[in-house]
Amino acid sequence: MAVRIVFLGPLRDLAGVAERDAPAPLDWATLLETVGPQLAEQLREERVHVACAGKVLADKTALLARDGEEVALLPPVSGG
Amino acid sequence: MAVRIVFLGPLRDLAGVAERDAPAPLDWATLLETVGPQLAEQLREERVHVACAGKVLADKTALLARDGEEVALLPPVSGG
Amino acid sequence: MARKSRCCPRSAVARLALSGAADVRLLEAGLSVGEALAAFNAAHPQAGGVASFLGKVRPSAGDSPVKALELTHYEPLTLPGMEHLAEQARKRFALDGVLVWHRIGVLTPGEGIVLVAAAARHRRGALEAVDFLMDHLKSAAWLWKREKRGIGWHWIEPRAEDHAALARWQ
Amino acid sequence: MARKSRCCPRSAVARLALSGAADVRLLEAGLSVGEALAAFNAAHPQAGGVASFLGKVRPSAGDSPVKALELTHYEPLTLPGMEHLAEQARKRFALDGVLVWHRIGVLTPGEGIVLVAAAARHRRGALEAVDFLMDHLKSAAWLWKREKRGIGWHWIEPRAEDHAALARWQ
Repeated sequence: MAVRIVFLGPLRDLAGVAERDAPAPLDWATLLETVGPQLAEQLREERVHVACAGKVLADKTALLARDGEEVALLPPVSGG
Repeated sequence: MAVRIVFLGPLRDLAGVAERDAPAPLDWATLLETVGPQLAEQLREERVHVACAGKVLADKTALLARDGEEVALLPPVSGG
Repeated sequence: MARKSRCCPRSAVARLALSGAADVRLLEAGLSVGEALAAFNAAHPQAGGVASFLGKVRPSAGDSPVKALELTHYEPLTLPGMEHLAEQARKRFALDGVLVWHRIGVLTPGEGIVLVAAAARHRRGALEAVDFLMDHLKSAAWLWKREKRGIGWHWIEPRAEDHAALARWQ
Repeated sequence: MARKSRCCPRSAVARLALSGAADVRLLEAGLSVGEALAAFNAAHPQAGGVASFLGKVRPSAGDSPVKALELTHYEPLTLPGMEHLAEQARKRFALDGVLVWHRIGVLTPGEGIVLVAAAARHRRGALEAVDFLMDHLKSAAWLWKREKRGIGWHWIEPRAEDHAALARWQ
């Protein structure tokens, strides 16, 4: 098994895919490396959040996704 | 013909009728006399308005209703 | 001239073709909020937002159950006053459309008393217009309300907070 | 796991039995404001007032005609977040009931995007709850919106004034 990375909103356009898999475990440094420099730059921005296993991380740099977990990359929202 | 006096809201209860006629012309002093002391006391209160011929009077003491006109006695409102 | 014949309210149910930018009605019979808002919404397809408020007869006032509510109006003033109010709201909040419907007569708990709706480009304007309309209908429209509870009918007067709410707009 | 299968929105039209004090839905198909508000109103007969707001796809953004709007969500977060928001509003404004429906997928101009409604004892609470809910849905719910206009799709981000509106409640 692996970790699934899900790209939301404009990050999906940048990634060119809705989701992709990466080897587990996945930490912050490996995530940045995995998604490439352009997305990594976005992820470092304060207004971009990261969720792991259905929970938004208070500190995204503390990410540690295990086998079978899903990591979602969440750019600024706009509903309503 | 005459002037019709229309009682609204709680003033209708006080008057005991919805409307009554009075001889024309009808001025403020005659109105107070016509409606009796209890209603006159109410009419003198600032929050009670008087309309003549479909217009609310800015100064009710300047009332001068002519033949065929309707005078409405308007207590504080409560809609909504 | 009988009081009744001077009143020309239209039924909320029978006519759902809304009239132009401001649809203002005094209704003697039921006020169907679903149909009214569906029609209002359809009449203003270009608006970004539609806000509404429906005021209903509450089942109790304090500890006393309310058996009925009666609303009296004065034909020469009430509807013209409401039309003027709707026009003020339309201009002040740059509305695409406004709806102001008020029941008159005897109502029972759960029935709608008043429905206002505002269609605007942005939500702030629509919500503020509804607030403005309700504050004015509550204490500045020519309507008199009494409740039947306990041993009889009781006239309702605006509370101090209603007057304060109205003063916000001046 | 396909994205689609994780999503379990219910149709607005098919189920008009509303669920308890808070009815929160993500909808893939049309949002019928008339039916929704009629059902919501009927579900809360004891409330003195029902306020609502319907946000719709505008036909243009600035000078450009809008051809379509797309809303993306993230199943594990979006509906739970909206449910939490509805619960916050219910407690904060002492609501008898609250309705929060949001469309997802592709919408065309004139279609409803979001419908919120609040039933409360007094009108102030109901109107404020609607304001609160809209401010939060606009810039604090897990939804992403893009518009098709001119030569392609454009992502929408909350404006500074949306963030300012949200800050009012903190």
